[in-house]
Amino acid sequence: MLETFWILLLFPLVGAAINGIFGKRFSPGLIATIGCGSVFISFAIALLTFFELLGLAPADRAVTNHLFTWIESGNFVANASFLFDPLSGVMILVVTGVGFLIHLYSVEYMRGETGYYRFFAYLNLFIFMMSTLVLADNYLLMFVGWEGVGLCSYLLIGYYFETRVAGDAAKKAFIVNRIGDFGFLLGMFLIFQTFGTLEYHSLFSTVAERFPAPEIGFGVLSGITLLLFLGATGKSAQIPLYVWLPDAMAGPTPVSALIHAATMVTAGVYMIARSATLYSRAPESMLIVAVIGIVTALVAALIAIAQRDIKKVLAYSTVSQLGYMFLAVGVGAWASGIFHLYTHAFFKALLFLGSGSVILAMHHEQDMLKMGGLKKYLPITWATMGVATLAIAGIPPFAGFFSKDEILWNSLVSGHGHLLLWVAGVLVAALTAFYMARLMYLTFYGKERFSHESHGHHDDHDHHHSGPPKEPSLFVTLPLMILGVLSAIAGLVGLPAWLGDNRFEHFLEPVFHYAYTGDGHQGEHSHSLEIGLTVVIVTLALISIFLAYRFFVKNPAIPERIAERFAGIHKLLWNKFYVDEVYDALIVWPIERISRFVLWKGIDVGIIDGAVNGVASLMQGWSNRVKRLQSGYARAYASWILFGAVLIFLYYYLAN
Amino acid sequence: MVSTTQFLVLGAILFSIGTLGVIVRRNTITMFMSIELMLNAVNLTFLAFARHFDQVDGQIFVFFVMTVAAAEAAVGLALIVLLSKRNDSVDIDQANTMKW
Amino acid sequence: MEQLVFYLFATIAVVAGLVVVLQRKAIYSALALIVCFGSIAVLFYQLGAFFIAAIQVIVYAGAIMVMFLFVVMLIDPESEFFSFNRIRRVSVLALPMSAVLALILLWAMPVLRESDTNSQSLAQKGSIEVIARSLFSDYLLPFEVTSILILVAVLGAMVLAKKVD
Amino acid sequence: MLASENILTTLLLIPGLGSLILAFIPGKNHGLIRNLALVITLVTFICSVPLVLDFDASTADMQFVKNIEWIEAGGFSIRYNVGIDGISLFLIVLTTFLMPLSVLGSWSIQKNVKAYMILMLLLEVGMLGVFMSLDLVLFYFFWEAQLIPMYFLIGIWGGARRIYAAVKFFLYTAFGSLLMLAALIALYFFNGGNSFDIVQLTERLANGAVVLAPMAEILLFLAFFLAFSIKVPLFPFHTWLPDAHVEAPTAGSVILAGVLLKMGTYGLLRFCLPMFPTAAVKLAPVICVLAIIGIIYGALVAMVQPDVKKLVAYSSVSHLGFVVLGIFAFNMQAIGGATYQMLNHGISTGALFLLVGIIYDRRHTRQIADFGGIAHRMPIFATMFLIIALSSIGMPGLNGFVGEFLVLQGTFLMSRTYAVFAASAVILAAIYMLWMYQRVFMGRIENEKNMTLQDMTPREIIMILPLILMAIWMGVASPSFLNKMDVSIQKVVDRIEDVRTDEVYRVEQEQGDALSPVGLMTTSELTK
Repeated sequence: MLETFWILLLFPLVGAAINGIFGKRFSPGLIATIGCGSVFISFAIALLTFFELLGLAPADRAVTNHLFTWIESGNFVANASFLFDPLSGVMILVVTGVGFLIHLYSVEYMRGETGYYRFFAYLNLFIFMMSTLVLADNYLLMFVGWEGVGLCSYLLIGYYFETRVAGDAAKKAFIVNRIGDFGFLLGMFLIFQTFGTLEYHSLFSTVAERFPAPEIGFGVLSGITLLLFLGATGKSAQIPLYVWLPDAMAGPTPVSALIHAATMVTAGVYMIARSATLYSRAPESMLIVAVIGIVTALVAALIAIAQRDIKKVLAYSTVSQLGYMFLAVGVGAWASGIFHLYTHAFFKALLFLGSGSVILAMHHEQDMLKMGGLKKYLPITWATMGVATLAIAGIPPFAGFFSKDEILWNSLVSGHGHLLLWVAGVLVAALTAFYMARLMYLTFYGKERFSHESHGHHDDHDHHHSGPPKEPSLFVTLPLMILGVLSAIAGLVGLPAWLGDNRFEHFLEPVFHYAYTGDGHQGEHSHSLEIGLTVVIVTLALISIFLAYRFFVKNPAIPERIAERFAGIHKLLWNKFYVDEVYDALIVWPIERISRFVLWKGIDVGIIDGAVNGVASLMQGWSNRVKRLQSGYARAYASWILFGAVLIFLYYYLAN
Repeated sequence: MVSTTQFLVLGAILFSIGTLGVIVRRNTITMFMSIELMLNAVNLTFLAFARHFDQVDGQIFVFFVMTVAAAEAAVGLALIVLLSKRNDSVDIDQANTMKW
Repeated sequence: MEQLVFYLFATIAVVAGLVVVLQRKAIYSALALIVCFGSIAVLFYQLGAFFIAAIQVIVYAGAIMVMFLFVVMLIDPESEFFSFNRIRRVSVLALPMSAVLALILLWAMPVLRESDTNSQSLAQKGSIEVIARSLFSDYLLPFEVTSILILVAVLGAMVLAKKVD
Repeated sequence: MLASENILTTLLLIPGLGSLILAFIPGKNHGLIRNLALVITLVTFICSVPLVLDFDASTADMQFVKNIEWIEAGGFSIRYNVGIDGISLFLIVLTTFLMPLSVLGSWSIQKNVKAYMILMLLLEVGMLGVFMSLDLVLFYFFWEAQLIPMYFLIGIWGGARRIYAAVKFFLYTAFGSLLMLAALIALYFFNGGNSFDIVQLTERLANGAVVLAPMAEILLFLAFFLAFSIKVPLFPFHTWLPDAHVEAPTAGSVILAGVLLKMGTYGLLRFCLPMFPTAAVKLAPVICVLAIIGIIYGALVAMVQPDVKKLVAYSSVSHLGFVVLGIFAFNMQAIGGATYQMLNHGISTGALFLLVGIIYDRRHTRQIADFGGIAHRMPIFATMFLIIALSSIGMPGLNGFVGEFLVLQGTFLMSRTYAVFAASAVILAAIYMLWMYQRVFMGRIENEKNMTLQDMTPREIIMILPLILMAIWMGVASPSFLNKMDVSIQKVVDRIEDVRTDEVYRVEQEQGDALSPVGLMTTSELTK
């Protein structure tokens, strides 16, 4: 499979094409079979390839499939060729694996929708684009996937295009992403100008050659990395471009799970890890990445606490977790970042799918204050989501614990680490445990705050039965259970140093071969310090969960009192720090107004056309005056002729 | 012998008189006659030069001018008749539709 | 003698010309014009253009002017008063401008050396034969074209005259 | 099939004679006239295919050349001299490719179909002639000749303000071309009154056989440049474009955007750069800034347009800004990208206008506010529109991206600042296109009239599908196009490089090496 692993890209593409073009006439069963089947085949191929890769010596674990030359002009060449190495291997497994489960989930979740075929076509297209992104062997091809997933995200967020919210959210997502892509593009230009290639391998070896040590101050590498990072903030919803992700929840829940939690939004992290060679030589950028990451994590976690919409909480949670990943890569812990990406994909996808299951059971009610006590109705959902919550909260031995622990440890001890980063990271961990516990308690515990009658706000979705909430079918619960198991055990591949060997990190090591690791401080610290810090973090998380239990189960009045007491802060958090409003007032509104009134009505119609038409009317004005000579009186004409003749004679007479 | 210059002076005077007539008269027919007068003034000049340079071409030219004048008179007078029927007048100022 | 004849007929021509322009009645103008043409014909003769002089009398004073008279009689134009009311500004200028024109033409008169005047062959030059020879050799094409012109003019006149209502 | 030297002439003759045939068909027979026009344009297209197949990509010389006497008087010689190189090859194919589609897009024309189709065919002759002429006078002849059919197409079959638009279009263009005419004649005399042969003239200017004084070169450059930049149109000469587009019938807009605008950029590449490289290098900063203003300005103004067609028209201003910027960035990527972008713009904007025409035929309005939610009623239409819109905003995998990317990268090599500003259009393009898409296609159907909309008919699908396939092909397999252009573009770039090196040398001589002049820096940056 290693020689032809690229064919795994074909299946989703073909699936998308078939469903997209002919799907309207297909039965739902056929559509679902094509949709899920194509992704499953891709997953199987990815798995096969992955195991073949494992059979190779670590240094040889990078296989390229060259397909054709895509763009060639002068000394610029971009190939359509794909790379399978440990990093892209992990990514493609996550993408196709989680992707397949979510496809499976959608079979039931989306049943009865009018655009069933459309949905699966988009979803398949997304898998294709995402695979392109992670398998590309050069930045330009990665950019194809990068934009492609943005497009699919646009299509899928706007899936319910008849609602205005969905349309707005889709557009916002795409445009904000485009701002990031602007940076990505410029980053690529700068790479090409400086190093003459966009192909990973030759680029990284050139960089390692030309920059044996990190650059001092703000140089070209810092420029490149910051521009690329701008792209990453767009795609991965970091400050300042995170605003689109919460809105993106207007899309169907499986989409939120796949695109806006597990895969697409992690592309930025993947990209930075991929560019480790560049970043590790640009300490200034590293610092910025880490700071942005942790600030985003903190801000998003704070906002998440005050949200009532179950999917909004998860969305901000995603932003926050992504911040963690950026913190990781920002401190040079590339493998830890990818490790968290990998575990996060499982538990966050699970959380979204679980919330989807809840939403389905609640007839499309998303407000957590109108839920409660669902545990007895949705046991499987409750159990799996519980696992995921423990995982994201960082409770051992669930997956999130290992990855988060790695990140926090590295943020303290790595060459780029700092105590402040660690403190903030721990704070975020505690907040995460708190808001996730809040979500669980509000949803599954306490009083039932809903009636058993119809809750449907959306009449057109009212194909589900009214009555008490009940667990959806196996199509929904099976993916939940599989993801639940994965959320529980996936972390075991990356045990911390004091527990054994971090196999995940070692596996990824060849990818970061060219990354600069000169002055790392790792290994100087004792295991006892690491264990001690871990205990602190876990304890904090447990305390947070307990607090949440007190607040939202034992004594529901407390949060209300707190909210009243700190009304200002609560309002600020509830309104997400007014970032959308600020962007609107500072950027969107002025641009729109200036374009309309200054550029179009002012310059275009006013000045330029005004000048042109002004010349014309000037001409007209003059001819209006001059035309009076054309009086219609023949004698006047004759006089003019005479006058002219006299003038001519005079001229000749005087000239001689 | 009468000098060429004398003829030319006469021609100039006649021409100017004709011009004056074309401009000040409103009667189309009189205007027409003034034009004929101008043509004759020119003919006179032609012939004067023909004699002066001892060439026959001047006379030929006068011949042509006369032919054209005849043709012009035929069409022009037809037009005048037409105009007078339409406007009930030969006043040139009443035929002022040829303008912007 | 020649000078006398010249001045006599030149004066008649100028006076008649003035009458043409200044006379209020078109019929008088026409008659004055005939007189003018006649005296000009004499001057033509004096210039040695015998054939042209003959044509002047026959065609101009005869044919064309008769046509004018016919038209004058046909439409009986009302008497005209000098009035500048319609196009005052232009007409006011007409007289001075005509005067200026005349002055310029006189001033600009080429100074001709009279000795150059070649009048020996006047009789030959003015003879019909000389003209005919030239007309039917060098000027054959314009001559023929002229015939078409006249044909067209005749047709045009007929069409125009006929076309009323 | 055809002797290679006669292919180009055949291409001119088919639509030319075709229009003659149409002239003899009774005007009431609409169906026959339409079908015949379609067949004629299709045959033209088929005849242009051998150009691509037989094109020799290894030489920058003119190919398929036919050079015969046309007007000869003494030493004065105007020749019928046609031929193509890598730059004009695809523009010709683009023209023949778009024509049948625009004829298909004119099915809804009811008024005087015969005259319409005849004018369309004559327009094709004019456009093809511009791209293949190798004689200055012949070029000028075709340049002006295509103006007249277009004028009538807008003026007769246009919208409410068609007269204003047609006259504006005509005057703008004619103003430019008169300056060009003067420059053509001047060139003829600078060339020693020898010939109007473009290739020969370019060579003689390049090898120093004809030397222009610096001022003369700048003036000649400006005369040509003004003519072309009005046609392009470059900011601030662009205001004729929105009016002409909005008022023109669908096919008129397609041709106008798809081909006519390319004549301007083609002219820049064929005349301004190779003939007056020094002036081009000197004036490039100004031109680049104008192009960038056009890019951003066009996008911003497009954003707030209430009329779909006007939006697309302003987006053309933006896209063509990219082309001009690429041309004046003077390197392989940028000029290659610019040439590619010309084709892309022809495909995607042509398709956009056809699509707008489809909806206009149904609703007789183009106001965005009149639509909304029509994706419900017209899913195929919505999908096709989206694909084309994405191609227009440079989605990777579709054609627009390749051109835009190359242009921006080439520009980046020349000047980072320019590239940063130009690249911001990437964002703006997404905004105006998607915003419009959202308002037209998404949401609920608010307007009762939109409830009865019918989706695309087979004819309309056939009309759009080739463009979509082309957009995908050009987005994926760009080398099949770029490789054929490479050598010809290289020749232009080399010419500019020669001048730039000379210039640097001169500056070095004058200034010694006390200060490093700006020109030196750019060149050293390039050679790095």
